[in-house]
Amino acid sequence: MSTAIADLHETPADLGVNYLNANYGIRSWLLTKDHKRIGLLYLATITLMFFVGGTAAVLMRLHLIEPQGALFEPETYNKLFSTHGIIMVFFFLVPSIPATLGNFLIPLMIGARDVAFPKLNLMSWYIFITGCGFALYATLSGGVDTGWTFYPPYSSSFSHTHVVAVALGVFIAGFSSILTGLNFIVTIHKMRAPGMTWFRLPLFIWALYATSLIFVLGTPVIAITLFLLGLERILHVGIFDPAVGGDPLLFQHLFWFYSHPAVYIMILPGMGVISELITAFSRKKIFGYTFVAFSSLAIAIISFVVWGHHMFVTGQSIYAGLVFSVLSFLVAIPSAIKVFNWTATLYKGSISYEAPMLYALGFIGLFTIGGLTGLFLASLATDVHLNGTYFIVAHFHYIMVGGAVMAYMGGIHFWWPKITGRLYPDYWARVAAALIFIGFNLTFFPQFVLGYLGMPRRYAVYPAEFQVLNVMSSAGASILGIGYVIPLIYLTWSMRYGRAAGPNPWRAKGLEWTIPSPPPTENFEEIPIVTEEAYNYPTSGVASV
Amino acid sequence: MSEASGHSSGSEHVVPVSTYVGVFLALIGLTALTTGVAYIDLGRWNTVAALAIAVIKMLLVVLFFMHVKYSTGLTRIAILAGFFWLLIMITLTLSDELTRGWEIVSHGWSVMIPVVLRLL
Amino acid sequence: MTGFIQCVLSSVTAPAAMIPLQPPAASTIAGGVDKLYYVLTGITAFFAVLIFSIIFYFMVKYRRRSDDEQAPPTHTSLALELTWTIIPSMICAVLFVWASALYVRNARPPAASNEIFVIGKQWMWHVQHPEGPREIDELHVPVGVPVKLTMTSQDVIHDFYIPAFRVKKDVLPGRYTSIWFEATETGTFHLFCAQYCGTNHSQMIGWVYVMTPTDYAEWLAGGEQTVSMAQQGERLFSQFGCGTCHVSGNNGRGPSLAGIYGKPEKLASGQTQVVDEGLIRQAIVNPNSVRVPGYEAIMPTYQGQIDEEQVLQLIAYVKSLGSEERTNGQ
Amino acid sequence: MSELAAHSAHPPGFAHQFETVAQQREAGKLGMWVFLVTEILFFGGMFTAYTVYRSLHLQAFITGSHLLEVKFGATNTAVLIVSSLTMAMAIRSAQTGKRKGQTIWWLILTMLLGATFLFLKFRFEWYHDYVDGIVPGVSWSYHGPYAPGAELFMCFYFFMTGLHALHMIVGIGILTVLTVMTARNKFSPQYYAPLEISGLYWHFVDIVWIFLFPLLYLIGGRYPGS
Repeated sequence: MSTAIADLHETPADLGVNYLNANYGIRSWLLTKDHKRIGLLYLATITLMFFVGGTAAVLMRLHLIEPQGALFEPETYNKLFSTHGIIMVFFFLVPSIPATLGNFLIPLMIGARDVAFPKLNLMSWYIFITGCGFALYATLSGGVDTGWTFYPPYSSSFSHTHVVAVALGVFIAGFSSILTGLNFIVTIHKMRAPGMTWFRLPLFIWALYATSLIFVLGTPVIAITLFLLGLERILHVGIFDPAVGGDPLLFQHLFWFYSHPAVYIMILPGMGVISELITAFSRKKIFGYTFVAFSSLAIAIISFVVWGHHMFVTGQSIYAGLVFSVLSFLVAIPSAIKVFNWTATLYKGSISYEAPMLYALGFIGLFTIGGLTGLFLASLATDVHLNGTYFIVAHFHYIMVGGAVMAYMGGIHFWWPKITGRLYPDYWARVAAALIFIGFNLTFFPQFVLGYLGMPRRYAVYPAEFQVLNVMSSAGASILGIGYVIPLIYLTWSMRYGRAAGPNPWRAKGLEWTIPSPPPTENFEEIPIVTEEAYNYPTSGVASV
Repeated sequence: MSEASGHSSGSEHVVPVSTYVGVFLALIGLTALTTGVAYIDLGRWNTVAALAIAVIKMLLVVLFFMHVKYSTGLTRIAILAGFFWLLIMITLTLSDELTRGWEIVSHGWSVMIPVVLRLL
Repeated sequence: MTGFIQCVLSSVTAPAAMIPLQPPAASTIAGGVDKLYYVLTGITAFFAVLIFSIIFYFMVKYRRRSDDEQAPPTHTSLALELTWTIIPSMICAVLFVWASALYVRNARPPAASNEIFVIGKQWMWHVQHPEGPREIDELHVPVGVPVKLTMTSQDVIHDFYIPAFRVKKDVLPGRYTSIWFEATETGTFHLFCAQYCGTNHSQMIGWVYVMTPTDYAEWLAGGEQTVSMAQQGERLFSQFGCGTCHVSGNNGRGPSLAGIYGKPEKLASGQTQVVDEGLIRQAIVNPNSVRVPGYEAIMPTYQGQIDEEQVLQLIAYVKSLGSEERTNGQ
Repeated sequence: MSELAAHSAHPPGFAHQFETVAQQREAGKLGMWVFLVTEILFFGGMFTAYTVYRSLHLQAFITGSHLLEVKFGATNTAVLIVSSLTMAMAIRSAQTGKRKGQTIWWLILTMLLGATFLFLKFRFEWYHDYVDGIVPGVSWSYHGPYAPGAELFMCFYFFMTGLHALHMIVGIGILTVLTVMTARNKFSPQYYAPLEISGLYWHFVDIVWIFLFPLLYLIGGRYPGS
């Protein structure tokens, strides 16, 4: 293994034959079975979806500058927040880190030539873009106004919008998740390089393994639930319709059986990324490896038994509420363990502040707030007041944007030199990271206050006394928007003009940093034999595993 | 042809035809049994019997036709996880659906006692 | 857009007092919820500040000074791991018990509550007082008296939310849910729909007027509608011909309804259920599902012929039968 | 690709990302098992809904169940069990390297049994239900006691058996491909993984029916007065 790389700090004029230039043409991409190229196909797709969903968000925030609504009719506003939620949750956040970085990195990190089922992997992408197609078609041809939660009987019997098309899109995209999760589970079980034992795996792999469990165990349920909803809407039969003895709350149970764990689909891979970033930029072995690893599994498992906390005020039985409340508190513990272990890793580290590290530190701060405000919602008595208000909106954006998206951005920046072989301008990257952090807090912190004041979510117009906080939030959103556009520009720029990165620009540990950037199509000239644990810093300046 | 288990390709255990036929006959017998039992009045035990027989039939298929009897622990864990998660879904959903009519029995902390007792 | 600029300016320049931080607290429930809320805020602030300061301290103290600098190896510590597992667990345990006890108390209406009925429909709140008055998007209640709202929806799921009282509950079609509160000060408070219910969800709002008991009594008497819900129900009872079968005594083709409210009833399905609003509603819209043994399944469903308001009036009538006819019968 | 030369004499079907044939085989089997776990939860969502409604409307579900004819359910159960046996025999004959004709015949027999199941289901059950007016949302003319609950039951009956039938159709498609592959000598005692993992799928579909039969046809018993 240590013989493979001659000189890491040479910056070659051309990047050699690699997975990007091994062959050319649109066919070579659309028919690729290379996990790295499939990762990039996902990257392109979800970036498009991110900006579609983001546009909806910006329009919503602009609209809410005035209490009576500045721009749209309520009907349009309702479609905007539904589109925003559906696109961001099902077509950006759920696939974000797993499908892009996961696809790209899992084989590299465990020392494999590809995932276990490359054809299936490509098929997953085609399934995903089919789902995207349905969602975009529905959005462009009039939109949907049910919210991303599709609660019947509104969605099944009352809405006049494209519910079926969108539900079908989500249903289809769900199979992409299932197959991706399946692929990852088998890959991690069966494709590890010799010597790569479970406890030598990078924590990113543990996190993605836990995520894949949720993909596999949760996604089928949302699929069947939306299937039933679609049939109810098309055939006018009552599955969830109280008129024939159906129970609309049953839909909510089945929906949240997936959709609460789905929150962890979004955040767990982010936690994995953070473990990589913290260790790389403090050149320190992770503090409490086994605790961080097992807390990922614990989160994945516990996440399946807490869904009822979304239903404390829906007419769910009080007794079920009590059970779900105690279980919800339980899921806070492994998350807390992670935060404390990351913090402890910094102790006596050699900490540097390149852009990915800024994202990682931002993640810890925002995730901490997001997690702690979750306690308000696990507590039954306060949840009654806060449920359905902007407090919820603020809380889950701290987790999903402050957490998952920050981690995604950090991960993209960290592995960008590996993916493209080139460096991006670090100055601009730091500026963007700072803008995103500031803009994010300005957008969402006032929403905690709004929620406590009692402003319900999904309101196209609102009482005038809430205006100041709403305007602050909208101002923050515009900063946030700019923060997200800047990376799009300089990352695109760097693909052509960036300096060559070399195999290991961060002097980080991990098998992916032992091979050239960009990696060759077959990843490893020879399958490595792993002899040491993950994050075995200090490095001697040259990566050797 | 001898058994293929010795091959380097890792071919697995070949189940004797007699086992397959035995399992098959058991399955047919159990189908007849479950149908027959439905015509006898056992009260609520009809449901229990029907489900118990279905579980036995499933086990026969899983263990012999699907070779789980000869497979690794990983396979078994995967199957158990599937059923365990199904159980989670059914149990916790019913914990709401079946307790909605319950009176709120008590004030204060002691409310937890009946919850634990009734749900365990 | 000028409004926007003004607002940005004012939000920057205005004193903090311009930004409200706390909703009015105007019910007996609000105080307890707020106390828990502040403790939670304190816990959040404590841990956030703790973690931020530690990180910030490490960031400065252990910043990389040269490109080749290396860090010493990491030593794990089981004691630390256990500490930060056990302390959060204990905090969570305390929070759970506190919040749950409070919640259960807040969920249980006192026995002597004034009852008011609420029907949600796209996109208005329809309120009916037992004494007769009805109102739309307004709710008049007396101060210092526990009030129980029994709520249902005519179409989709709504949610009845009074922030100042810290009470909220979904309003479901085909079912009754309820909340209760006891207002502690007179005044006017927001009433919101907090479950997305379609196009004009954000206009499904209104006001709660908390009045002194005398004002309230005056208001009740001053309405045009002077016929009580039970009387309206009685009218419906004869209009739909319910009395043909449901006669008092055991000779009718249907069971007698006198005095059944609040009593446990054994059903044909073998279950025993207390006769409450939900069960009576069920008996009207889906009679066979709650059939009483000894009577044939001959009652037709009234679903589609009767709206939620009328169901509530019939329920009020059946409830009113409780004492009267029972004493007559005996 | 150069290092692949080191692995000489790979059997057909060996994929480049694997190091050994055994690894590929195990990966394939694990993949299928994980897929079946997702199927458990896919059907599981419906079983959960069914369980909830059955416990809330037992009498109505019994009424609905009695609209179905046990003889078709029982016959179809038997048909599927036979098809599971023939599927197992098909794999066994590939595993032991019998003449390929034998494998093909077992496969064709399995497909025919699957088709028999579908024929019975559609022709003698669904079609008659349609004629009798007990298909919710399409033709519904049942107005006996517990009609709304019975309609709910029939919804579940059609969704569950429909989804199951869809899986059967997919299974028959897979078997067709396998038959062609067998005919083209793709399999040997060293390499028959596609047969094996498809067999797992076929048996799984059988298991789903093993539960659907009592849950849909036998609820609350069939004895007089039930």
